[in-house]
Amino acid sequence: SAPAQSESEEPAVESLVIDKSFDLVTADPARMFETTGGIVLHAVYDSLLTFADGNAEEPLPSVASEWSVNDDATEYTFTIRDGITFSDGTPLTAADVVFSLNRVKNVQGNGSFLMSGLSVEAPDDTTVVITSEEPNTAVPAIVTSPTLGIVNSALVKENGGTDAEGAADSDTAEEFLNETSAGSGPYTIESFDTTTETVLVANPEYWGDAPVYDRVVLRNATAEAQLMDVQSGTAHVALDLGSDQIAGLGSDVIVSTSQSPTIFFVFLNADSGVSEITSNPDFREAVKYGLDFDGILELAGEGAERAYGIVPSSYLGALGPDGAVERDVDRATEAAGRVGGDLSVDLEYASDFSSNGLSMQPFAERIASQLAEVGITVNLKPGPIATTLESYRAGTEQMGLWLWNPDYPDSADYLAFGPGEVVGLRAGWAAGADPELEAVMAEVATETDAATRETLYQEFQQLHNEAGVIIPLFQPAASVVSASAIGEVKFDPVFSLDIAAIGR
Amino acid sequence: MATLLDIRDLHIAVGGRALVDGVDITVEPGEVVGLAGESGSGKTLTALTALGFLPDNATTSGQVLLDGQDVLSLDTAALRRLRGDRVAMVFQDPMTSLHPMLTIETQLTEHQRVHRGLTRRQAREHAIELLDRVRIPAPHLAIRSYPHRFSGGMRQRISIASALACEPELLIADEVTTALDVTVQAGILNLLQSLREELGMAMLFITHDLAVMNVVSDRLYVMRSGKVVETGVTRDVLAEPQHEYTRALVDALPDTEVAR
Amino acid sequence: MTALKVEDVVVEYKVTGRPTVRAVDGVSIHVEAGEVLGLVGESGCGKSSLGRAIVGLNPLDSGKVLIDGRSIAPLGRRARPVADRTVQMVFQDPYSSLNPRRRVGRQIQDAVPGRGGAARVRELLEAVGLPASAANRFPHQFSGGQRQRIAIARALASDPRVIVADEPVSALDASTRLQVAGLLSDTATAQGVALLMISHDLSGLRVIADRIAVMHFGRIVEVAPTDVIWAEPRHPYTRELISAIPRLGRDAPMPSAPERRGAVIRTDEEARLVECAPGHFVAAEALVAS
Amino acid sequence: MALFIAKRLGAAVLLVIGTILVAFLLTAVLPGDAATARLGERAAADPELVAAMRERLGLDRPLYEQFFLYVSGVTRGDLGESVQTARPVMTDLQLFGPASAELALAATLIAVIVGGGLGIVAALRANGHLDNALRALSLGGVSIPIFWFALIATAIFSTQLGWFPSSGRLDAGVIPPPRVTGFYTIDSLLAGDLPLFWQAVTHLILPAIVLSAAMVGLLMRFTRASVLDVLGQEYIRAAEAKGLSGRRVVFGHVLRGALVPVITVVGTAFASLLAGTVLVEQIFAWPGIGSYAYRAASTLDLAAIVGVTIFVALIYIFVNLVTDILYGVIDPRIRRA
Amino acid sequence: MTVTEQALDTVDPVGSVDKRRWIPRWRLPAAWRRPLAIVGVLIVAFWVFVMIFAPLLAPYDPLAQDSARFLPPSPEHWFGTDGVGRDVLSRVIYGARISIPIAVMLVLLSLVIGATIGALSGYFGGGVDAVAMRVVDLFFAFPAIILAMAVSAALGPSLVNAVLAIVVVSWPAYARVTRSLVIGLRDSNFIAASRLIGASPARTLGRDIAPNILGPIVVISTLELGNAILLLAGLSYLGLGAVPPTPEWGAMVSEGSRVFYNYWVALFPGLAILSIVLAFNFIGDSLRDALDPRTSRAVQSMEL
Ligand SMILES: Nc1ncnc2c1ncn2[C@@H]1O[C@H](COP(=O)(O)OP(=O)(O)OP(=O)(O)O)[C@@H](O)[C@H]1O
Ligand SMILES: Nc1ncnc2c1ncn2[C@@H]1O[C@H](COP(=O)(O)OP(=O)(O)OP(=O)(O)O)[C@@H](O)[C@H]1O
Ligand SMILES: [Mg+2]
Ligand SMILES: [Mg+2]
Repeated sequence: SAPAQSESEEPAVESLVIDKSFDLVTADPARMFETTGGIVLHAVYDSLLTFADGNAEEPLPSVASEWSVNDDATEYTFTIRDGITFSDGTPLTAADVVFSLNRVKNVQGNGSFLMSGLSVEAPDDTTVVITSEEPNTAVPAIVTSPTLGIVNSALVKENGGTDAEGAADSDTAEEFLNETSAGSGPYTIESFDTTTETVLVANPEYWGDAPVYDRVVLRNATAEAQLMDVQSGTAHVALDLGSDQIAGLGSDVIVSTSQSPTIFFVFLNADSGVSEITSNPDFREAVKYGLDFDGILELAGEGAERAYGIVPSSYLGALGPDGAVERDVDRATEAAGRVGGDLSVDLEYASDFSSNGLSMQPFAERIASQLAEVGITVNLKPGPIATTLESYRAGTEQMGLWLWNPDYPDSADYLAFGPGEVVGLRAGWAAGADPELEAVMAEVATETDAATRETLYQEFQQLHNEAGVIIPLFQPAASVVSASAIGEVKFDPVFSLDIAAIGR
Repeated sequence: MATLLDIRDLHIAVGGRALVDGVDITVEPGEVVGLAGESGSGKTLTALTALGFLPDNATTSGQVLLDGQDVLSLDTAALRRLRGDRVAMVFQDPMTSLHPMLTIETQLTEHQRVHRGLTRRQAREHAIELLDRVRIPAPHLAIRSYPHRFSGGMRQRISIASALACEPELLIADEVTTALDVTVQAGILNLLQSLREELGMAMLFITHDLAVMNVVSDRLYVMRSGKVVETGVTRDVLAEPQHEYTRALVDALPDTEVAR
Repeated sequence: MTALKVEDVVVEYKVTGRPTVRAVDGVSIHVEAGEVLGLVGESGCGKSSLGRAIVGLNPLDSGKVLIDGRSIAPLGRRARPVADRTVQMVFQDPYSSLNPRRRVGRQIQDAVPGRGGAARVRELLEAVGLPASAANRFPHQFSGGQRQRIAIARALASDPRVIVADEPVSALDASTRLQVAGLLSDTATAQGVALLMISHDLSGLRVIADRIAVMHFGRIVEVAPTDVIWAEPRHPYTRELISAIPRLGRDAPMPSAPERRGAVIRTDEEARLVECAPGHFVAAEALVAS
Repeated sequence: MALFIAKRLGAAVLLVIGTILVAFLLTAVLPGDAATARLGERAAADPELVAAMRERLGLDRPLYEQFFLYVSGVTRGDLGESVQTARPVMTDLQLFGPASAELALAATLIAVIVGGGLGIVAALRANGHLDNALRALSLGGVSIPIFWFALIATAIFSTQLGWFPSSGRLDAGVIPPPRVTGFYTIDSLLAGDLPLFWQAVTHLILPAIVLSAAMVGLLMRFTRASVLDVLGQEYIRAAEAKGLSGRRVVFGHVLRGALVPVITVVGTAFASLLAGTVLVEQIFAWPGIGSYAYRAASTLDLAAIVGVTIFVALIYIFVNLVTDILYGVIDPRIRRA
Repeated sequence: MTVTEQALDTVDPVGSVDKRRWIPRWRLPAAWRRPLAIVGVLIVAFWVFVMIFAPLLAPYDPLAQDSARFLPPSPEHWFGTDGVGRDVLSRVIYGARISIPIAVMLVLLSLVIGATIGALSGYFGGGVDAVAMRVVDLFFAFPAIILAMAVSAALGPSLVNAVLAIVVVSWPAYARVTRSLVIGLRDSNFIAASRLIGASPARTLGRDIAPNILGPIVVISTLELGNAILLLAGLSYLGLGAVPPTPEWGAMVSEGSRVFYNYWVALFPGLAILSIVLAFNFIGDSLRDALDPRTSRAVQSMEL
């Protein structure tokens, strides 16, 4: 646990102002599944387990003081910590946990899939048992999610909440939760607004170490505005600055850069119904060898790293540089020639969206420029995220440039990139398209041994890279810029930002 | 009696073009002097100099003496004291010479208060009196209205009332009846006649209508291309024009000598 | 046959939010071929409204306009049929009645029926006292009087039976008025065209009109041969008009100003025209009063 | 007057219905799907969840049915629920409307003072060097790309000089004054909180100046033209001939006469400012209708798009009505009995 | 010379033009403001030259990403390089090939649609007019940028779609002005005279009205050229117009705005927009001054 913080330490500012480009939708944990929401709700609601100090591998106790798992990873038992109360003083019990988790499952929100295949029970007031239909080693990582934050069941029920089946229609607590918080975390919500700013104040009832800043303001600002804000001192912390922007900052700020688990990738639709060209393996080869990954990485700025496989570098089974594809213009040109005809394809991407201070556009431009050198014409097709997301999800894009943020910090999340899975399907990669790969996926899903899993994940990625339908490009650096008075603020690989940890 | 207005060898040129070209005009106190001539002959330009108005970028020479004082060399403040007080002007078009968005009261009183130092109340009472004098019915009501409520003839009367407010020594009437019907014109001409008799002011009356000129003015100057071509007692000049230009003008008129 | 016959014409203006204005209130007049009828009256009495109604520019609210016994359709947005082109108009303002962007010759030629109008244009220009070379110039290259001549030429070009001239000379300089008015009446008479000459200047009409109609608040109050009107006006309004005209001469009196009155409302009976002498018609009210 | 206003209101209702119709037709041709747009990565892959969302948003009904449902909602003051904020659109409009209105009004105020003032000066000095300089300046105002101007202004005045804050309506986390008008400047004054008022003003100045650039130029030229026009009127010459002082002639006579056309411009320009705040609000993180509309358009937030459209149309109609009434006040000729 | 002609020649055609307006002659500005107009023409000429000879003038390929990123202005790269290592100067030069022709096309399209509808509606009046003007009102009340954003979002961002979007929002203005110009003329005496001698509506509109409203329309179009460039740039700035890697000025400013201390990326394209828009406005404004005050009022009313 965190080192004890001396009570006398004076916070540098009265209200800590954090600039973030909002993707805030709701403050109801059961319905929340966005980055900004995660930052806010991680500070307001405690989950069974948590991660801390930038470590994304080892879940730590939180509401659960300890936990155990059976051998085939199907049953997890959590012991509820004694003496936790919600911000209104009500004690937190196992019933609250069951209510919270079931509610997530039944309101059918964006994060409900976390609970798919899981069921929860409370044999007694201090014990919670989560059972999985299939062996599932990701459960401890999953239960750290702020979506699975523990709410005050009595209070939520009072205000229209329910965890029963059909909660999608009958649960009406969202409005209440958007105004008042019903959690046990270090902060409570003072005001919540999805478009301008959201203000948190310290929870006096918090069971753990009190946070340094009593009041935290999270403001919605574009990266451009954030840059101006941190320079002019309007904001103390800025979360979405890219390396290009950081490069020009003055000396009165501290930049903390670390690895982000986000993966930028392009895919070449494998469905010949969508494109005869991109579904051609020769074309995939041409693209794979036609791309200059270092040239692309350059645009991502300092601190970014090439993604050698789809699993991010800090996760179990991530690939290293061995056997990485290097640019080979001749080979690419030759492969392109084998495809023949007019090699003109559309590359779609979202133009009004950026992550880690990076927008898609320069990458799209560079990809187009590089592939032009091997005889492939790439027409850029940007669009607002709302429209492009639709064609992406419908699997109708010939080529797409997208990114993936982990839903929970476990390599299992990346199986989504396999044939027949969520992302695979978007790339026109139907189930059965690559039996060898799919066999590895099936195996790793139920494997409980960490070492075996590691090799299986590596194998999965090697096969994945060979197939070449989805080409991982890079992992950007995640930078947090803070005013020197505040001290360094670290990026959190799981929650993006752990507000309560600032200043510690 | 000293000459009231004495214009001596006035030249006005704009951009090298001579618009007024050596004009001499005198107006004695109480006298009605006519200024006739075709359009563009420089009548208005000449008359405006008595108020100190000159076209922008004009080069001038000569003198415009008002009671012996040269108007053209006065500074702005002195000019302002003169305008509306000693010399007043009534314009041709009654439809455009009153401000459409100001009440009659404002337009009749503001210069009284400036020149005469009257209170609002005094100025107002005087204005009502003036309206009555120019035969505007119900003057105490009229004073609160805006110009658009009045017909052309009435507006011209109001303009005249405004010009008379400070009892000027010289009234310049620039084609004051040209835009009006004959019957209305007759009313205005009669009014001016009686006002002149009452107040004893001098008048510089501009018109190109020689018949009107004939009945209104004592003396006449006929202008053509910026020059005075003929001058004399009005009725003499018009009955027996000496200059061929004047004769051509007279001949162009329809013959109205018919007994009733 | 009477070239222009106007029977009981009424013209009203309906403006939303205001009372309807009856600008022409049951007017009947006629003009023979080659005759010049002068129409006088004070500003706003409805002269232009009547004139425009005759040529079809204003719709009639009731009554009839007959040209050679044939009634004329109001000018809609469609092209006017050839048969109706027998009535033409000369407008007051010579600056707005000619298209500033087209050569004078072309504008006249448009009006000439049939093809090959160039010779005819020359002929017309000469008839109004302009050189043939004028055809190639634009309107702004002419003086007001010259433009009015062009307008007259254009009106004559379609071989009209009737010309309505609405204050054709009042915008002109005093020195040219008489010439242009004379030209208009002379050519009309020479070509056997009926001319309705609208003016507010009774003295100007005196020289050229054969007969004069006096209009007052939308009605005709007196019609008589010109000399008769001047010598023996019967209607009080006509008398006022005449006595308000300033005159030349050593002993010309100050014109007399009539008492101003508000709008006169006449009953049909009062307004009925009565023939008080051969060819001299006057509103019945005048006879009662005297 | 009553008839006149009633007519205007009638036209307004028609306009609003027309606006809704157009907005609906537009959203019908949009290829995006508001339901999936609202769902997360995983959830969007689940057809069941998508169907549930469509039903919730009423997207499963035929378009005409949606239209009538919507219109009947509008009559009850219900503009539907925004996807992006998960709040009733009405609430959003009440929240963001005043922010934009405050900005637009401030810009208008600047434009009236600066543009109007300079326009008068230019007219009085017509054709002089000053006039030429002002004319170039006014054309510059109309010609400057507003987004570029905003960037440069913030870079210089906030980042480099630090004179003005670069974003938002108040400093972060500052609690807004109790809501009366929704205008922070006015509300803070009403609350008697001067420091807060000052803060609101400093936040307002920069975006308002940027937003007003085009309007300043426009107004300068209109005022100049209008004043020149009036200066040429005989009644001004008459006022001068009465011996009034120059100041009196200008302020008492010229301005009075020049006001009507200027008011028209101010009115129309104000109405178009509201819709045109998109770029400025984006750059200054001003939580107003403009950025709301932008997000609505890019997230296919149908209810919000239509709501904003109606809102802007209503403002347009309202402003026109106000200017019409103002005409009457200023120009007695237009006044009705 | 005939006698009448001699008499006529004594009349000063100017003096009798419009007696009521003798005073304006004292104050009205000289019609053609030469200095600004000349500056405007020079700038436009400059840009047209740049547009035509872009390949000769540009030092680099505007699409080539072969320089280092974010190089500040230097003798090699006068305007520096952008975020993917392209020469900003070359892109600004090639940008002229996008903005200017598109603005011209845009204005022509809106003009043809708007003027046709406006002219017919103004000339015929009545029901057609009422309906057309309600539609125009609707488009006026409809927030233009939202409409444009929606059109762009619906059809996907591209220059063609941005042009369509702008046409959709800009034709009503032309319709309104044309209509008011036509209404101002349709009851004028020379139209009446030409109709009395049998001119058909087509002839009236084409021969009598069109040449007389051409002046104001040309002025408006010139002024609107500037506006069109601004609108297009604005849409591109929002990512709804030009598609990368097209060197469009608005899009370039947008790229540069992300990193303002690399000021050159946004500064120069912004200056390019400003200069050409300013030039069109200089010309249009000077032309407008040369117009009759009545028509110039109609022109002004459009700029709102
Ligand atoms: N500000 C000015 N600049 C240049 N020329 C002018 C100016 N004002 C008047 N003029 C010219 O001066 C000449 C005389 O003008 P003025 O107005 O004095 O004539 P007028 O005799 O009053 O004619 P009208 O009967 O038409 O009123 C005209 O040719 C006119 O065009
Ligand atoms: N288009 C119109 N709409 C409403 N009222 C009109 C219209 N045209 C004329 N009037 C009114 O009809 C009446 C007659 O107008 P008309 O123009 O026929 O008079 P007029 O005798 O020709 O006057 P003037 O001598 O001034 O030309 C006037 O009261 C006028 O105000
Ligand atoms: Mg004059
Ligand atoms: Mg008339």
